[in-house]
Amino acid sequence: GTDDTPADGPVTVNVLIPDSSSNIVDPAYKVLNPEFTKRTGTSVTFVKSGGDYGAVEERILAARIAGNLPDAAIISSASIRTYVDAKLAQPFDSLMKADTSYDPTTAEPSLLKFGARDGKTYALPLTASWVVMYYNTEIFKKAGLNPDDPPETLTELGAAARKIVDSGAAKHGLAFRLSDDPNMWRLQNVVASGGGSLMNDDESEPTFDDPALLGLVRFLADLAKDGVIAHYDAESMSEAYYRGDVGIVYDASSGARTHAKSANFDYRIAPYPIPDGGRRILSAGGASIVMFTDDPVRQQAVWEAVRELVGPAGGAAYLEEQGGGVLVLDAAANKSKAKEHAELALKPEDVADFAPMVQFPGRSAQEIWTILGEQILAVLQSGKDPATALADAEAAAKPLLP
Amino acid sequence: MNPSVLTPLALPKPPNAVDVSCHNLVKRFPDGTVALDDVTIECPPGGITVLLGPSGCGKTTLLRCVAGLETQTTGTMSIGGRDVSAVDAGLRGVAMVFQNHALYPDKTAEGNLAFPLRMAGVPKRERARRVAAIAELLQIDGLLKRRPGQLSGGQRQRVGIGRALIREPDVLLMDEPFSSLDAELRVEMRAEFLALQRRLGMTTLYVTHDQAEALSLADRMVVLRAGRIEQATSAEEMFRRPATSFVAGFLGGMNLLAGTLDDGTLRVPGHPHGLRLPALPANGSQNLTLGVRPEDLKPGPGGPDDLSFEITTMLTELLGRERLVHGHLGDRRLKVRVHADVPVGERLTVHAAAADLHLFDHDGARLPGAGD
Amino acid sequence: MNPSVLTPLALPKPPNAVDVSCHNLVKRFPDGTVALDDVTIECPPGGITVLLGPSGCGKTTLLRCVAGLETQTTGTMSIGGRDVSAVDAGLRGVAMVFQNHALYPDKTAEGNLAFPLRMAGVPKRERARRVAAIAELLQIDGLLKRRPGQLSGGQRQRVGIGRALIREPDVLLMDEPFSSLDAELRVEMRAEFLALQRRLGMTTLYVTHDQAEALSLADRMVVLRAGRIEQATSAEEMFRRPATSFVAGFLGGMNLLAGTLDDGTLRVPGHPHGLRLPALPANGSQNLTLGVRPEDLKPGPGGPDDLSFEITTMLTELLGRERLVHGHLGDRRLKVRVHADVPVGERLTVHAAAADLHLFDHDGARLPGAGD
Amino acid sequence: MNSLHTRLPRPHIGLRPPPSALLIPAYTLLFLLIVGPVLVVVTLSLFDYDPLLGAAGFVGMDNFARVLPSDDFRTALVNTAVYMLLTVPVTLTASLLVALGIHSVRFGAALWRSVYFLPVAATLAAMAVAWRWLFYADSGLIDATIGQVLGLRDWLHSTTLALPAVSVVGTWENMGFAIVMFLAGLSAVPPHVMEAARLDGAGPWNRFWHVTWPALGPATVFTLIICTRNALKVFDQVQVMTKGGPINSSTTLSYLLWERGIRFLDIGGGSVITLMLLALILGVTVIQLSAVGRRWERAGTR
Amino acid sequence: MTARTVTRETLTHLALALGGVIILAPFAIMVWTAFVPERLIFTGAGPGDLTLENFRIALREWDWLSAYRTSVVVAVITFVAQLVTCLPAGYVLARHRFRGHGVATWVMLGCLIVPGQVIAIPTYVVISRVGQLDTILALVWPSLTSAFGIFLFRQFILTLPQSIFDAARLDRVSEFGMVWRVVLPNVKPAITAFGIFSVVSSWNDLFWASVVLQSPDNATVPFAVTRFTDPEAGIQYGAQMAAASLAVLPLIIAFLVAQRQFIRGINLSATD
Ligand SMILES: Nc1ncnc2c1ncn2[C@@H]1O[C@H](COP(=O)(O)OP(=O)(O)OP(=O)(O)O)[C@@H](O)[C@H]1O
Ligand SMILES: Nc1ncnc2c1ncn2[C@@H]1O[C@H](COP(=O)(O)OP(=O)(O)OP(=O)(O)O)[C@@H](O)[C@H]1O
Ligand SMILES: [Mg+2]
Ligand SMILES: [Mg+2]
Repeated sequence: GTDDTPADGPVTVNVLIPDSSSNIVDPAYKVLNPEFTKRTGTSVTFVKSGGDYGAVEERILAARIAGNLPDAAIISSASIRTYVDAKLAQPFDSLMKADTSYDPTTAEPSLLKFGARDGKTYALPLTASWVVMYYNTEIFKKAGLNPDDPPETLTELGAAARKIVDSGAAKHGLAFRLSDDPNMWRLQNVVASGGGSLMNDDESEPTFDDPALLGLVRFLADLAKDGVIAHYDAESMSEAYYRGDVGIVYDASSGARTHAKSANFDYRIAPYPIPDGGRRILSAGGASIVMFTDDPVRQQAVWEAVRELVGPAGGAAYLEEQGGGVLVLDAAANKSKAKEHAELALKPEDVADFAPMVQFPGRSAQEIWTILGEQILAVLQSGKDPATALADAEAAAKPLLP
Repeated sequence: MNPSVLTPLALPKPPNAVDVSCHNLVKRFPDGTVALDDVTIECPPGGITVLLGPSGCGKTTLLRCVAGLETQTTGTMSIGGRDVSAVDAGLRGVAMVFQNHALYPDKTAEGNLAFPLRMAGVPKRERARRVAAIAELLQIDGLLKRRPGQLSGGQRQRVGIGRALIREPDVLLMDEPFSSLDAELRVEMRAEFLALQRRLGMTTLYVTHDQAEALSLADRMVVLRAGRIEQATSAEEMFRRPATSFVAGFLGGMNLLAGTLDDGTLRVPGHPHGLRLPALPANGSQNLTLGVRPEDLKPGPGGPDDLSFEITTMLTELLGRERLVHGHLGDRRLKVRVHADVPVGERLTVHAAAADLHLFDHDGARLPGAGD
Repeated sequence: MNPSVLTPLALPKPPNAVDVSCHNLVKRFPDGTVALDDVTIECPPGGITVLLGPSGCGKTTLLRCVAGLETQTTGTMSIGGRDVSAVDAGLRGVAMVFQNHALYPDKTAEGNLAFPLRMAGVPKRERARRVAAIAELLQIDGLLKRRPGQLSGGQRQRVGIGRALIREPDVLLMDEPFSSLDAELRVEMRAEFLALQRRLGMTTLYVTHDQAEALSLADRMVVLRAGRIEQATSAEEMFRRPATSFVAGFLGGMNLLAGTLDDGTLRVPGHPHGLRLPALPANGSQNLTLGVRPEDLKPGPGGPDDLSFEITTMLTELLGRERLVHGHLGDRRLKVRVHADVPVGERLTVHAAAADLHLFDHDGARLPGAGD
Repeated sequence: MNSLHTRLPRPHIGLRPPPSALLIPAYTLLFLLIVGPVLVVVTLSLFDYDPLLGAAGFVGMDNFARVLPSDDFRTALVNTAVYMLLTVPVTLTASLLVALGIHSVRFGAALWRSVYFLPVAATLAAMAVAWRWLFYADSGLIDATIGQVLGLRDWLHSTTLALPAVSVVGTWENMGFAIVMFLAGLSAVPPHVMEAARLDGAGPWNRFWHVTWPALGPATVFTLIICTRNALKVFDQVQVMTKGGPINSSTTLSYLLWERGIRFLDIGGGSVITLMLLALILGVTVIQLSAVGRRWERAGTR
Repeated sequence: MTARTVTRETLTHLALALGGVIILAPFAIMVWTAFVPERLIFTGAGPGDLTLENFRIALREWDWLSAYRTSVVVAVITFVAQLVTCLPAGYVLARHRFRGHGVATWVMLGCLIVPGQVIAIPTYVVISRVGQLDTILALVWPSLTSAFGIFLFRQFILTLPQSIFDAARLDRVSEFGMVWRVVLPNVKPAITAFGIFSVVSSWNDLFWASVVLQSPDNATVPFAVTRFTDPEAGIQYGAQMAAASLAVLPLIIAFLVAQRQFIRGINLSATD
């Protein structure tokens, strides 16, 4: 704790939360408890959004219009840029610096980068999850595949998926979430691992003509044509997988708990297959906290809460809640769970390479993602030419940039 | 057969006239009210059976049971010799004029009239013809395009009558069909109805509160009282020889003087002298009720064989040509129909012929005697 | 003042009796029907004005206009000397007995009766007392817990009457209030109502089709015909000297014989000989209508000053003690009231006193003459 | 009679507040709660408003020129119309039949009322999951039954069948509502007229057509207009079942307006769609009222 | 009962049962799933596998009592406020003609068609400006009156016989009394129907509640149902279905109680 106890009673700050995501909010409830308030003089009121990250964003929008933004909010790490661009998110740097008892070096450096823009830290990640491959070993065996030797490249993945379908082991070889995947998380990862990017270097414009992207779309289209791949949205993807109708899914590491509970078959987790010749890059997802208040007293109180969340106590709580399916900012905590991370196909060198997702600039980011998703789906579902589709997406996206 | 209607209208019954009868009908409503209590009626086929009785005695309920709109609690019903106790209302071949008209609120008068014909699959032109005919008969031909809400009470009632008649049903139930019509129209309608009924020979059950109507229409007359049948006979017979004091009082508003018989004199409470009866009942009953109609009491002392007594006049009512004088005899009130005006609060001597006197015993049952 | 009611009941009007009057009332319905056409009526304060007229002539419409339920197209209305043409129905101090009862279907008989008192803020106990009293008066005390749907037609009507009376309103509008009651009860109710009305002195507008009721209640009698006033005067006067042939025919069902006058003889179409009139109208009108009431026609040739003629009988109807004989004279139908039965299809000579004859001109207006 | 002697206080002959005063509470609230906010939205359609930056600029009809010709808008318009045509007639007919059935049975009406009420009560979020399972490709109940007959499969992931799938859910949801309405309407059918019709020889069909149907008029108009409105502004069902997909194939106007106005932070564009949606519903309502509404309503008005 | 009616009754029940199966299918899935262990949800479970575990989770993770309390309070306030405002308005629109009648009717129809999402933000701005966020008032505010209710009552009041209004006017019932003493008792089935929709929609409304609610103590029942969905980790189906079952339970009970009002108690035949 800090030395300076506030003079006149506890300061109460509002933190907007995606309250349907118990994985994210429950540890926060647990850590920011009465004892914390007693110790720091900061009390936190959680403002329920009634849903997930999307609901949080709607609430921020309404509150922004009404002029009563919460003091802080837990948002998807992918959306940080939107609030930074809109100059709503306040930097933590001075608070961090002023807090002598806080040692930034205890933080995972790669994670600390998530909220960094223009040399300032606008957000701190609470959790970071990564994409892994879940596969149904029973289906693998039925298809004559070796569960101990899962596919590592797209070529291998394609072959395995085809084999699953051809052998009749399952209806589909692979499910790949596209349509409602915020910021095209899975797609971004594979493209990045293929050495590509969805944005240019100064992160000002989309680059949908990226060869890695085109390659991936072609790859998916090939599989889709033969029915090897299906289920492009979250619920259908996991439900089909749990039913045993799909052999392989790309899914979040933080879902490991749910998989363990819901899958009534033997499955394994492996690093996700990447384009041939590429290098696996982990563009992380997860939750971050941003601060909106510019009142110094409240900022200080927010910082108290944030520090608790991203510090050892919070870190431990998150890792506990998610069964090791995430990384937290506190490096020491991550170390203590290293074994579980390994089981989730995360190697130590991956941690160093953790990168934030890209986000398009300005307020139309979501629209651009949607355009891209729809164009790719058009390729997969209606056989549109991949290059044309991506060109169309880029053309449609351009006018939406600030 | 109605003995009073001896005109060309009284055609022989068409061969297809059906009989309607109820046996031991009991109707108990869910709240426990017994509206019909063991009613047995035989309606002459092709004739008109008039139901009379005080308000709430069960007339409507009886019609509704016959129609099948109400299910009797016990008892059976037959129409045309067939037991219809469990037959659906629509299949009994019965038409009804409802006390509250029950018109289709969204249909014009024309639509209401044509409805039963449409249901019977009568072709359009034929329908139009018959609607026009019945509307003319009922004098509503100018109103055919109006909806019930735009009609007066009497006009609605006539539409309701027309709707029932237009089908020329086997059995016709009429619940106070002319109650909202003015006297003139009522007489006209009654005559038209009678002509139609005689021509088509539908067996009719007819509820009315109008004595003239009852007497002029009834082939058979039934008086109900609190759900039970009080008397059932021809109109003439019932009027001439009411079986009970209740019927006597109800039909034609007979004056009823209850008293005790003492040596040929009827002692009436509150009256110093008794009434010397010109004829005595056969059996020696002590508690008697003497009945005499207002129109059978005439002013003046009368002859030696007449009953004669004095009343004190209280109030006179104009009835048209005549006046109804209310008076009292001891504690009893009675009414006299006279032609001239009489002063109020004075004494008036009246007399009645022995043949016009009716005697009833303690329980109200007719005693054979004078009037017979 | 009703000249025929000269009893202790005819108390002096209470001082608070209000007058009701309508001036040049016109009511045109949206579909163009003119239900009232320039009606002007003055109702005697505290008295009973009886409205008569054929079905559809506008009686109900007039009452509804007075009540404020219908807005007149033009014309004004005043109650108690104040112009109420634009006053809300609830504020006119008017109560009404509706032709169709209009009970609250969800409330019991008791609830219906008590409702106006509740609205007036009468305390509960007082309410109960008055409901009990009026229910007893109307003989529905045993039925207070029933809903309208569980009551007979006559019972509903009585609840409707009670609901209007219980408020003891300044102005009472009654639309055929006793039409569903049997004759006996109707007479009783009429007497009770008259007593109450005389005591409370509410100005009453009363629609009825019952001639006896009209004559016995009317302080003033108004005959409407197709939305216009045909005659408005006292009951006795109207009966004795109907102003038009329409009133004559309507009230008491006078026989009307239209013909042309030819040298003191009325020639009736289809009749070979004419009728020799005992008295001639003052002016020399050529097209005449002769009126004579069925009860004023007596069998037999009569005296030299009497009008006498022969009819052919067609049909007889039992009216109770008397019979109504329908016959024809040339092309005209007429009715005769007789005491004995007469054979049908035969000739019957009848006569009438000169004083009982009424003459009307071509347009139906009364001609001074014989009957006057 | 003697007990009737106390007279009531005389009413004052005078004026009362007009009956329309009773509208004041409701209409004050309507203006505050709905009309006012709608006017704000209408105004916003003329602005380019960036809610995050808080910057607004008047752009006149630019938003209209941008949104109205767009493919998204056209698709959503067509989808909305198709959705309405798919749901409203089925909902009304089926609900009326069910309500008549429930109304006609002597025993068990309470049971059936409850059964058909359940969908109304259940939370859509949970029901959406269940429906997704029913629509699950090949092994879901719908593919296994109707799908086998019609040869249709995997409705939710088909660009042609996703909208029909959503309309199945919409129909199912609205049926409970319509049934409840019709059941309430059936209690207004005058029983004595029904009896007259029975005696007039009208069979069940004619009794329905000539007595029940006219008496149901106002309830039918209500149900028709509400069901149409629900169909034209359908949002929840789309969001939980398909999120407008696949590829906009089930995006309705209401979904598009949410997506544009909220998710894409395009307040001006969203307002334009809002306006169009309101105009559309109002137009359809006017057409319905003038085509059948007045007539049906009058039939049941007493 | 004749053989004919027995047959007809049986056929009707059969038809209703057939429709009922379709109607109930999703509902049955919900209830069934609530009792199935998470692991078996997708691969099938028999009666022997059923468990209360999902309910245990749902009950543990959520303060149901407080949520029920808030939801009941909101539902009751909403219903009463809507009834109090809509019934008079519906009555006036149905039975009176006055200047502006047409306008009033069209305003009502116009308000009827506005989706809640459209006006959420302006309304939110107002509520937050007056500092009423996170209060019961904020929760009920947009539903204090309802164009739907006005329209519904108008339609049902149209079917009442005019004569009872005439009678009541002469009985000196004020317009206000007309609504509560004459209309109310005669439109009970309509009020029941309206009550069902009013209560159900406020009970199940998550959208507006999620806009204005802040503190967990005020959360309403639907929050409990969405609680088991995570954008990344997925849905806990069993717990969600158990929560959904718990959410709907009070509504079913309330409906069974309200059912009575549907039984025809009013015989309008006493008047034309
Ligand atoms: N709403 C209406 N629209 C059009 N015409 C109407 C309307 N109401 C009544 N009428 C017509 O106005 C005339 C007068 O009707 P009213 O009800 O006053 O007659 P009434 O004298 O009471 O007749 P009844 O003795 O049959 O009750 C009738 O011809 C009737 O058809
Ligand atoms: N649904 C019902 N429930 C209970 N009692 C009823 C019901 N319907 C009628 N009654 C009662 O049954 C008795 C007979 O009613 P009914 O209608 O047959 O009388 P009515 O002879 O037609 O009388 P009116 O001449 O007044 O029309 C009455 O006392 C009435 O109150
Ligand atoms: Mg009756
Ligand atoms: Mg009338």
